[in-house]
Amino acid sequence: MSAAFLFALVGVGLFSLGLYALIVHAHLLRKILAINVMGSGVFLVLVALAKRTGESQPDAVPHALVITGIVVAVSATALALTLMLKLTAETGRAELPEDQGK
Amino acid sequence: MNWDAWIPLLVIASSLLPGLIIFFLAEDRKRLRTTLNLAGALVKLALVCWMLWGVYHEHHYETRLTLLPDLELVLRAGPLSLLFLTLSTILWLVTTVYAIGYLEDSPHRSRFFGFFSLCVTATVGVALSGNLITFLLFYELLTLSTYPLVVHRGTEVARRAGQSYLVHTIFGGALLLLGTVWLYTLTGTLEFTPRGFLNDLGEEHRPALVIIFALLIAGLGVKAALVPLHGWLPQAMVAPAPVSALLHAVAVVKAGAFGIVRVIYDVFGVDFAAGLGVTEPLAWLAATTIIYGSLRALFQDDLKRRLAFSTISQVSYITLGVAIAGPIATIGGVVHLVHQGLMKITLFFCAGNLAETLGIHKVSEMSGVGRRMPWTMTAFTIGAFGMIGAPPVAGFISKWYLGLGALEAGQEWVIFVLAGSSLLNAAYFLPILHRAWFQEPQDAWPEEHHFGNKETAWALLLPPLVTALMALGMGMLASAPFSPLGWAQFISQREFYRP
Amino acid sequence: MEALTLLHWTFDILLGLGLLWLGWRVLTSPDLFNAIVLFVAFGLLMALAWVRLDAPDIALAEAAIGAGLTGALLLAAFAKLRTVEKNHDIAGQLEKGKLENRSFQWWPATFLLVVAAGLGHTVLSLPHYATGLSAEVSANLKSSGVSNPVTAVLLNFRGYDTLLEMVVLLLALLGVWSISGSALPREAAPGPILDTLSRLLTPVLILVAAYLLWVGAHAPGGAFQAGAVLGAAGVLLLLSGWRLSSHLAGLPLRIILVAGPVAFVAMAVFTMLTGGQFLEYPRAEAGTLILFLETAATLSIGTTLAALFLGERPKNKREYP
Amino acid sequence: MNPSDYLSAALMIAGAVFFLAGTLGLLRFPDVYSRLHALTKADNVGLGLVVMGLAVQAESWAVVGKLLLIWLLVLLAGASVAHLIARGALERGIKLWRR
Amino acid sequence: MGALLSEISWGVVLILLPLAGGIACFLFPRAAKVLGLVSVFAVLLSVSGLGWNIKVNGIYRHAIGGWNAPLGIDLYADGLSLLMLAATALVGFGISVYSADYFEREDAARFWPIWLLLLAALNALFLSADVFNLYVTLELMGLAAVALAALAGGRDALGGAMRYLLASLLGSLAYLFGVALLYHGFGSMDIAMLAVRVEASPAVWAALGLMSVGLLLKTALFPLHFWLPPAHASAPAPVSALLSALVVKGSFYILLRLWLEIFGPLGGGVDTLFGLLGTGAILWGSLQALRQTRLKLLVAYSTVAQIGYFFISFPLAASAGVTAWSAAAYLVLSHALAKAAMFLATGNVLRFGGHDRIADLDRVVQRLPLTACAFALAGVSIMGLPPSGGFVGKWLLLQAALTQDRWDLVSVIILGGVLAAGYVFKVIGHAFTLADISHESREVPAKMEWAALLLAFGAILLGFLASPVLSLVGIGVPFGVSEVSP
Amino acid sequence: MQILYLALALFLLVNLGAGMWRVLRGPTAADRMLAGQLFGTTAVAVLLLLAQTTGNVALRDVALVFALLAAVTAVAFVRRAWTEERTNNES
Repeated sequence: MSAAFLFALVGVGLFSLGLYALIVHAHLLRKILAINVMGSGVFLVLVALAKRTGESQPDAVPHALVITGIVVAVSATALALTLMLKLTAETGRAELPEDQGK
Repeated sequence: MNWDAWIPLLVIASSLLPGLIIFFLAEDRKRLRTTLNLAGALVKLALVCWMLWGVYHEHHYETRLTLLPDLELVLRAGPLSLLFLTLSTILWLVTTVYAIGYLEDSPHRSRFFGFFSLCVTATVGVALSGNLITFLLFYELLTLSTYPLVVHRGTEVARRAGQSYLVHTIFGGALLLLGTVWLYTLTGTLEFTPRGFLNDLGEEHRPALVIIFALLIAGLGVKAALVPLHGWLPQAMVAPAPVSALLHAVAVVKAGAFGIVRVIYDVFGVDFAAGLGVTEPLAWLAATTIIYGSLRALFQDDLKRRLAFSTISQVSYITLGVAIAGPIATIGGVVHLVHQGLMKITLFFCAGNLAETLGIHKVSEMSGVGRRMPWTMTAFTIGAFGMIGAPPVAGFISKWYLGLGALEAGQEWVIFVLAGSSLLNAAYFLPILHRAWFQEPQDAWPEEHHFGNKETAWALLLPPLVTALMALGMGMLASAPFSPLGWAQFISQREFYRP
Repeated sequence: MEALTLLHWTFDILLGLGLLWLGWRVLTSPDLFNAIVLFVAFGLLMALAWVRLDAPDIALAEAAIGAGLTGALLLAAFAKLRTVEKNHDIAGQLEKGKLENRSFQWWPATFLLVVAAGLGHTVLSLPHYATGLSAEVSANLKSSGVSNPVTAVLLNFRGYDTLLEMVVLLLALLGVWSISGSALPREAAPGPILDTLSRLLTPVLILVAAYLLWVGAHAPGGAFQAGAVLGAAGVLLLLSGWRLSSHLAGLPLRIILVAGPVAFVAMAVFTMLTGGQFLEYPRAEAGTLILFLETAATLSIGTTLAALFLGERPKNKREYP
Repeated sequence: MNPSDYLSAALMIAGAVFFLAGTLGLLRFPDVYSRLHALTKADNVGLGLVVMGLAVQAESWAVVGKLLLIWLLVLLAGASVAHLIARGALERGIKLWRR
Repeated sequence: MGALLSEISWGVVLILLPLAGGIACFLFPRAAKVLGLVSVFAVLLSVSGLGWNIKVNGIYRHAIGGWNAPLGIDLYADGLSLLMLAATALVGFGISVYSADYFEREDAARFWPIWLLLLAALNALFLSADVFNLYVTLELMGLAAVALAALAGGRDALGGAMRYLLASLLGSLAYLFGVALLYHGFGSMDIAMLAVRVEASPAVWAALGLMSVGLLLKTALFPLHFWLPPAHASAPAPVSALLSALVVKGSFYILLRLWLEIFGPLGGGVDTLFGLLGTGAILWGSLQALRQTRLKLLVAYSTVAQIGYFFISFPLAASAGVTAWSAAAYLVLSHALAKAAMFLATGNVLRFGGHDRIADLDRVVQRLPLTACAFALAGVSIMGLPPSGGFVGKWLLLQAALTQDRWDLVSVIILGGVLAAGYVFKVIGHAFTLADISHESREVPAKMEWAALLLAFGAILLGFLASPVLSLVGIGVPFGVSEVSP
Repeated sequence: MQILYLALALFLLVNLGAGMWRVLRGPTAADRMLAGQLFGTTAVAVLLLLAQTTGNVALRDVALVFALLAAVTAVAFVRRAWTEERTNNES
């Protein structure tokens, strides 16, 4: 057990938490937050395990991947938020049409 | 590739191309449409005659296109193919003439003739197929191209008839596909071969082969209207008369019957099939269908429905002939393919004439119609006598050979079926004839149209007369060279006598 | 030394638990606004976690994007959501951001416990030492043109990913512009304080962005981080009521938005015409070319992020005087 | 540990105490204005002390400059934001706490 | 000429060209239509270039930046990639021609850049040999698809797009988790290297699970298809065609590639599970399609059903690999053409009559014979009737199933065809019923009708091209050599 | 010295956790945001301390970015998200 595995496990936990919230919550903003938390979990796994080199310098490749991933995440979040707002403007509720009235 | 290889393709193209062009013609381009139709039919006839001559002089007409890596699309003109091919080519020409007259002013004629040509293309393809997958391809194409014809009238009844037709044929097609693929996985080939291509297959495959046979026959039996797969045929009567003629005499039911002949002769081989023990049940099924169809026909007042049930019964003669699995019965079955076509198309043309000219749809409305339309009813009478099996009309020849063949194969029960069926045929045709010729006409016909001083339009009258004459001629000149009987004997020889 | 290790462990465990707890609260707190604030705090802790994992480059990106811009995006969206809901006048339905906190659901929870356990087991089953590609990276670092390995991977070894990355941003913006249309709430006048703040902070942000861009070649930093900071400058300007003048909102703006991907495409064509592979920089000029690419990318990223924050296509006439 | 170490340690510990005070204020004070007051004072001073403590240890003047810049920025942002929040709160009618 | 063809690295061109085209459309919205059409046509030509190239030289591999895998990213194309690229270019071109008339000026400026970037994403996806790069392309594809799905606006389209986006993001994240495990377990992201290095371990199984779930979600395999019908049914017609014909194939391709190279050889019961889900998809999708009262939803559910066929190949591939995979490839290709044609035809119907209620279609489809014909021809392929691409695919699939006595799958394949006939003819029947000629609402440009018809015709033509197509797909032996001869 | 830096960082982390209570408690959005402000400052301090322990000077840049972006977030809150109506409630 080392910090690498500790944070990787935290990553797994965040991924699962986010997935739970994504399934359970109906509010779209909440779902978007959940996706972001999930993403952070995956990034954490990627980077934490890069620390297993046995030297002070961790593996740089996953770091680059995660930076790419963060940008993807913010792009997707922006698109999702816009979509959510527009949908709410149409329906009056920030929920998926099929979930409304449940 | 020499010229001979192109001819089967040309035969296909001679109806496919006019058909495709016709789709794009405006409704009112009647003359061009007619020209295209007739030209296509004549070109096809010429090509077929050319091939007849060639095959007789032992030319090989074969086209091969690669379809799948190990499977080819094969078009080949063998004796059996040519028999069916000639029939459908001649009848297409006749039916086209008839349809031109029949659909004089109805809407959607371009669509109708387009699909009509496609339908014939598919039938010709079925006839020329050199292996089972090619057969399957055209068989399904036939389904697709006849559906629009069945529902052509566009009424609610037509829609339901079309639905019923589809349910039956799609289901049948699926079974046929399954049987075909299965067979292919066992043998690695699907090439039609005299005496079949399964002889080398090991003993352990016999159960599978029995099931495959059942699948193929079931798939083909839908179109051949074997009981209990016949349900669509009487319903399909809502289609215009030329379509009924096409369905009953040329294309659909014939394709089914022809397929059964192919499967028994060129896929399984008669001996092999008999050895499997599958021909006898098939013979019984055919016999049942013959009796059942006749019985049902007895109680129909609607003329076309009566003819439809008659078709169910008559087509099964072909199946019966091949299922008896003897050389003489084979002749009877194969020749009936042609004979039944000619006779039945005559009857449908006549029924169409009655409906179109006088508005008569029911047997009970036919009193005295013989005096109003003598030529039509003469043709009808010839057809009806043929159906009953009375000499000298062609139907007699078929039944004669079937009976002889059954005796030769030691299946005496067939004689009773034939006799019973003939009696029933008489029972449902003779009252019609009696009513038409010997009863007083009614005060007014349901819906009369006048065509000058003729009894009806020439395009409507000519076709039934021609086909009736042909049926008569084939019966009387049965032993002439190039007669259907001659070909049937040739085919039977190929199957039963090793060179 | 013993005490130091203990402290390290305590710090890491507390940080990890804090992350999990915050993640949980973000997703369950009944108040939506609260959830957003907690999410910003969550980003903060994530940045600390990156630091603990020796990933300062990511920490920078997270500080700028994860905690900063995403927070601003979420807050702005939250505000618009309120306005929209108010317009729909569905009284009391989502009163003050309180949502019906759906009761704990057993089936998903059980399922996800199993998933988490399985994934946890998998993670623990991985070998305890693995060098990954670090050997290859350091072996080729010299010929990459930069000395920061993360920048080397991003702009050279896997520069193609970065090219596609720029396209992802562009696509998100295209999507947002294509979808949006919801009117912005009219901005109140910025007031003297905010005005001063933005006047002071904007140049600093731009300077910092330039600094991060420059330093990225040999130390943590680079185009993404610089772009994010630049984007933050844009956001601050937008928040202070500044709008792009109308004659710049058309083609000039679009050109800046695509400068990054265009630079990449140009580079790709250039490298291939000069006989190399796709994006194979000549070894000698690699550093310069990378800086050129990064500059274009920074401009694009910054502008795109700011445009994403604005959320709607800038109009060709001035809406706010 | 040399004398400068003691100095920086003392500064930083003092900073930490201010942070603690700020947090306590945030938790204990009764209304948004008093909390604001406590917080901005405490954490800015706290950060300042920590920065000073670190500056003592710094390896170069550049580092000292950067540290101070960071502190100044936090100060600026904190003050402005605190002002904005306070004004916003007043505008929205959040009442002052009276004993 | 030949030298020129093989000098140029067509794979790179295929990525850069639509990318540049998309950017150009974005910069010059007034010229978007022309720029878009030119770009898509150029892509079509480039695919031929690539095809010529790999036919002559075999597998295409391009080390980007001159760094070879594992440090760098490689582009890779074999017959399978070529098939997907060609399908994309062909269908994409057809849809582009259609879209040129479909979208008015304002919408065209929104549609073209996104569509070209989607095309770039798809090309990049089919050419990628790196699992993380595939993640990026997957995200690109997802975002572009969502943006397009939302184009129509309105409650249905936005709701569908939102659901699609969430499903898509979830799928990508699960996939990315799998990438993380593979990388940290085996130290590479290059598919070929992973293929050599992987051995059964928890990391591989977890990666398989995560990546499969993620990709199945994006491919919309039953029961993860919930997002597809609302998204595909509410988008503008060309977009529905793009989504159904191409986008779901992107994630399927990744799954197939990973399975062929990395996961398949490990065994395990996952292929059985895929087969079961495929069965469920065929039955459920077909039954739902039969129940629909709106044409677009019917077509969308038909996609759900047809996707099931792709997955029937997995359990069959164990002992009839080449046949089963060829079947899947052929089905993917012909479904792309046929489904695009169907959606475009539906778009014509909607534009002409202003509605797509199946019960009231009579007047509309009768006035649009070319469109009706396109729908019918596409239907032939979907039903799997000969001669059509769908028939070839089902024939191969049946062959693979019968050689191993998989009667369960045989009956599903057959039943699926019959059900497909049911829903296709539910629509076609209306072309022949009598209807009064009514006041039609909007003219349908001829190009829109012909685009649909030609795509459908392509699906039929595929029935005759199996031999050359399959020999092209076989370049580089993507499906292995474990052929079972009958 | 290392121990001191780390201990202080740890202390600030705990301090931050305590401040979390105010975010959860509210009652007004202003209170929550205020607590967020505290986090930013604390995080800057923690980062500076960690920079000193690990010797990784880049962390100061992280702290710098933090300081800047915290301000932007706070402005975003004041300008956009603070939509509370006039209220009469008091904690």
